[in-house]
Amino acid sequence: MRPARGSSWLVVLLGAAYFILPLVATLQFSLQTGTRPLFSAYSSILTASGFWASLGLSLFMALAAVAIGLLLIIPAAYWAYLRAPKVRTWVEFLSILPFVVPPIVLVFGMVGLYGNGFGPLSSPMVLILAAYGVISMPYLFRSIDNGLRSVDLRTLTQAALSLGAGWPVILLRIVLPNLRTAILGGAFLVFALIMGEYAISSMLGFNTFGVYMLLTGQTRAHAAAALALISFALVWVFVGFMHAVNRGNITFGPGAR
Amino acid sequence: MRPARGSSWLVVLLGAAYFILPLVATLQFSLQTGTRPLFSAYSSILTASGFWASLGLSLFMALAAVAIGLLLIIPAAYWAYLRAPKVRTWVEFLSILPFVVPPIVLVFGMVGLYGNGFGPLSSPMVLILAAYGVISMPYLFRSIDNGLRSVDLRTLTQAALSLGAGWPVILLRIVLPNLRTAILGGAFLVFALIMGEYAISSMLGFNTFGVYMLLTGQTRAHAAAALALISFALVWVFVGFMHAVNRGNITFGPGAR
Amino acid sequence: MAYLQIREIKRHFSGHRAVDGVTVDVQQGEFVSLLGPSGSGKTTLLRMVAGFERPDAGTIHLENEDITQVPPQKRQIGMVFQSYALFPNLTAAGNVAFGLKVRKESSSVITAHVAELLDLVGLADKADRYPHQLSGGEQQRVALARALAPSPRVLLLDEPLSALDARIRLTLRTEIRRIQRALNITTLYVTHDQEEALILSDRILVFNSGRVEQVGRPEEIYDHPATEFVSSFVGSVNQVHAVVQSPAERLCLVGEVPIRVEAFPDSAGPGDSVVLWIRPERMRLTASEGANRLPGVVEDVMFLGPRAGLRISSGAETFLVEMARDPSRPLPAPGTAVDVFFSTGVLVTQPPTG
Amino acid sequence: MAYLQIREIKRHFSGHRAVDGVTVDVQQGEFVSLLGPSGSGKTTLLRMVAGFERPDAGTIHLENEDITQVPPQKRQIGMVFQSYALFPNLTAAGNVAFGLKVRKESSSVITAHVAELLDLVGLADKADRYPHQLSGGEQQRVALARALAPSPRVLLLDEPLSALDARIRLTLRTEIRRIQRALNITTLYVTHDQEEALILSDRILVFNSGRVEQVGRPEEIYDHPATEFVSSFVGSVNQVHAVVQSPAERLCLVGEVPIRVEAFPDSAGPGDSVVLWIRPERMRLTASEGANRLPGVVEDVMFLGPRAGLRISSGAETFLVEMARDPSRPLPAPGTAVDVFFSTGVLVTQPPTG
Repeated sequence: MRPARGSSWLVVLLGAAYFILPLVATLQFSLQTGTRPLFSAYSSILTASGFWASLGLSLFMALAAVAIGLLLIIPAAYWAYLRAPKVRTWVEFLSILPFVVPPIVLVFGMVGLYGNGFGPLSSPMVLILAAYGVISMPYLFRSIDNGLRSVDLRTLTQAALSLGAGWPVILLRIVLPNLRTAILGGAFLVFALIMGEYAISSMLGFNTFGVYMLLTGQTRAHAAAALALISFALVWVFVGFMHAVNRGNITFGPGAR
Repeated sequence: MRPARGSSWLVVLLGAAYFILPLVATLQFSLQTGTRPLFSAYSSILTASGFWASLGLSLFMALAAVAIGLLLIIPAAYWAYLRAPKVRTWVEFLSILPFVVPPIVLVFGMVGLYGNGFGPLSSPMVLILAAYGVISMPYLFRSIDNGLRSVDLRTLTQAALSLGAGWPVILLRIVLPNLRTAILGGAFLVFALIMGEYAISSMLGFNTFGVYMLLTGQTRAHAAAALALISFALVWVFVGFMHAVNRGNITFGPGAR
Repeated sequence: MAYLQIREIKRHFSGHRAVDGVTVDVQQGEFVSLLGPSGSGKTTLLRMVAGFERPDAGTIHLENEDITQVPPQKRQIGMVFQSYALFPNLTAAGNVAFGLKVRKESSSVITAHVAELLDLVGLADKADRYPHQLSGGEQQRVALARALAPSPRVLLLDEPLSALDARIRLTLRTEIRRIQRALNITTLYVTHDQEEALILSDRILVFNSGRVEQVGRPEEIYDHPATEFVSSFVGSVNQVHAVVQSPAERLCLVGEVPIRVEAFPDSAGPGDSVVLWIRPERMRLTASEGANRLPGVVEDVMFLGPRAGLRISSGAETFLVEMARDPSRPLPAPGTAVDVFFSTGVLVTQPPTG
Repeated sequence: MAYLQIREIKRHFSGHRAVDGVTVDVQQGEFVSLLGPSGSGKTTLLRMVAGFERPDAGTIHLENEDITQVPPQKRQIGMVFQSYALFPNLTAAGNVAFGLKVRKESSSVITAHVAELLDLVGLADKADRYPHQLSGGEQQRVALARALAPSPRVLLLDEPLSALDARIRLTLRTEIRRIQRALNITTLYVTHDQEEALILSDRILVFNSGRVEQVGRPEEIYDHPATEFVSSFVGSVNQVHAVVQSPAERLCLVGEVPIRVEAFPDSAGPGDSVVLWIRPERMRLTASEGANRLPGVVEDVMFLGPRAGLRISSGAETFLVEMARDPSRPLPAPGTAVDVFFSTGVLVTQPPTG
């Protein structure tokens, strides 16, 4: 049942090294400031106006994409799950498409729609949020689908129906509370993904955090390394916050537990 | 149990439209060739030398990344799964890191290692394959972890042990055959991801398919749209191939069924 | 007109007929079990009564109202699931209150009714526990209270005991019986366990391959099984092979031993093979007047707690004899020659030809 | 020295003592059941014998060899799992052959032995089926054949019947008994079903909270339970409350009725409360010499197939009387006054104070 202890720890160490060495190297690089003060790379970043503007933009977009994605995906995934296996195959197929259709195709397609003139739908902000919505779907769908499965929401739904509950009540009082961990997990992945996204925003001309990081990297290497570590820290602040919510240390409103 | 039929189909249609409209728009755009022949955008792509070179490079990298990832991840995921829940939390944490550490940090870290001189490890090809290995891990890990769970490989392993089988036999005769679908699914995602990857390869100076697509897009928009559709078709050829393997229509060697 | 009328219900899944024309009337307050092996259609029928599946053909009437097309949330039918299906985000009390809150009862009514129901299922002291803090048996008690809370017109139970330990199963089935009798609630109970069906039911429907093979009171089903399937599915039964000697005298031969029965199948003539279906507890080691006698040898002695079982061979035939066990009187040891006695009142069938 | 020796085995999981010092000797060819409620440590002990868990303390010896630290693949111990755990990528024959191929047997030996084993479990005609093409009962038969194939020194079965339908359970437990007797293989069998343990075992270990409460032959466990727990876990038992009247005369009062027993607990004095533990089948409606008599009223009549149960109340006490059922003689109807008789040989305990 148990492989030898030694080999176990070797695997853990190798895995950790593979992931953590780049971080350490980045940290070291960001502190190699030659004659200037030790944290000069960090202070120069935090005082740059472009930093705060791009960070704010990416935060807004990430939160908007999470919100849009959840609104669309939770009902769709729930409905597909109840109708399984008839409909599920199709929805799973749709949810994998964004992996298969590269973001670049997506942008071209959207620019194509834009060129043909779709009125208010053609604003770049609508386009980029739509694109983010699409790329976040597979993550949200898989996360929520796993959540639905792990608490057997099909039987819970039948139980609620047999007690006379209608669909809105079931969604609010049974589905959402029992999917909280799954929703938070999916939202976190999407949030991290969009905070670091570069290709789509650069093509649509948005100066997001990812674009700002890459531009900084091309001009000021040490500052870029510092920036990368700051973004890493930001994501972890967000993770910590979500964990606190999920453990119930922070609650929203009287309904949450 | 069943929401009204009408609303069901509305959801499917909306979902399909959301994903398929960009494709249709891209197709339309690639055919808007003005005075030139209808498929001129396609023929100009297929005859360009850069196209085949970049496609070959990306194909090689995608296959190499899949191979490296599988060699590392299958034993690690299996081992973590058997040791659950003690070790699993840690491995899951490690497997999420690539989502959290943006690719840009990764590249900076690797360039940092390079700058400090690590001998043969600092070749750009080693760097980019290492980076691809890292970004593909979460996809492979999740896919394989789900596979392990869905056939309850823990009990199957115990059954094999009680029959006197050693670890190599269990891995080859029990684990791999029962993970085939999961491995193929994960490999497919990684393959599609790396075929479209842009940020890392452009920073490390590789002219991959993704970089070629973006450069084309900046100069020849119609050709880029055609290129995007070609890449889409390529991925589907790959999917079809994998399905054929999984259904047993194509077999490798005498051991496969 | 019956309280719940099920008429010619059919349902198929991808070519396979899950329920193939079932008709049954259930009276108000009656406890009816749907008994059969897995895949025999009993759960599918229950789910159609609940409204989770729609029949391909046939109708379901409840209190003279056609509910065949009514959605489940409008049927006022309570359901208890094999997997308990308690809402994990609500306490025991919260689960029981759910159906009452949906009906917008006043909170004082809800509090009182929930307390009453938790008391009924013996969990008054565990109202504030979450499902994961309760044992399987306790969870199923909460699920029962929850299903009863909105005063459903019919209570459906889908193998409610089969996920539980053997010991808890015995306790909880007694509880279910007591509560059903106390509330006099019309109940359909799905089970694959004939003992549960026999002890709980007013009437039993025996399912086989999507059809009802027999309907009747437990005693009727057990003592007068209509078919071979019912005979072997409900209770144990020995199949003893015999050859007809004289249909007029109702005599056949088991090996060399003449055995008298009450009736042969009409088509059985002299020399035909027949099967005698004899319950283990109807075979005895003590002689009684007019009984058949079959000499045999004890092969194995089985200890069943309050009872004992003997496996006895007689020529080519092997059968089981079951008897009340008296600790003070020893059982015959394996190898002992014994005479086995049984009455003429046994079911006789002809084995399928070929 | 015993074939399998388990000595002072302990194992805890995160502060909870799963197995708390179990010692037992198993003879070669013996069938020993580990019986207890879920969480009582029986499965953990079995998994330590298999080698899937390591004990915190204690030793396991098999054929005079200390196997406590031997990895499972080197123990030559076969295991059958509750979930069957057949390899889905292999046919029935492939599954059975697995353990033989691992030992690098020649292919002619493997083919012959696999055929023999599949024949033993009655699945000779399904050798080429994949697990998903077999029913649950058939899968478990294949799993049994697979575990037996490499001729293990000990066979472990972990609740092998509890995932199966009630009907299949009865058939398969007879098969397991037959095969174990035929091969004379040393067997440990984990179950929560006392009936399975009683019918199958040479000896039973009754588990409670990580400890063994009693070890003995099925008859000993059933007829002479060592503790209240064993008495109520193995078989049904009525608990009748009484007040000691005269310890010297061994007399107590149930309500107003004097009852004579064989012995009181040493600490019981006049006026103390005691509990009489009486098995339902040891209470009768027919008088016998020297028996106690308790008048009561029939509350409920339960049909149990070959047997019948009567719930009878006598003053504040309610108890169950179980008897063989004779279809030709009707049972007393609810409301009938009856006299219940039982012998003086009952277990008497004092209820926990407070």
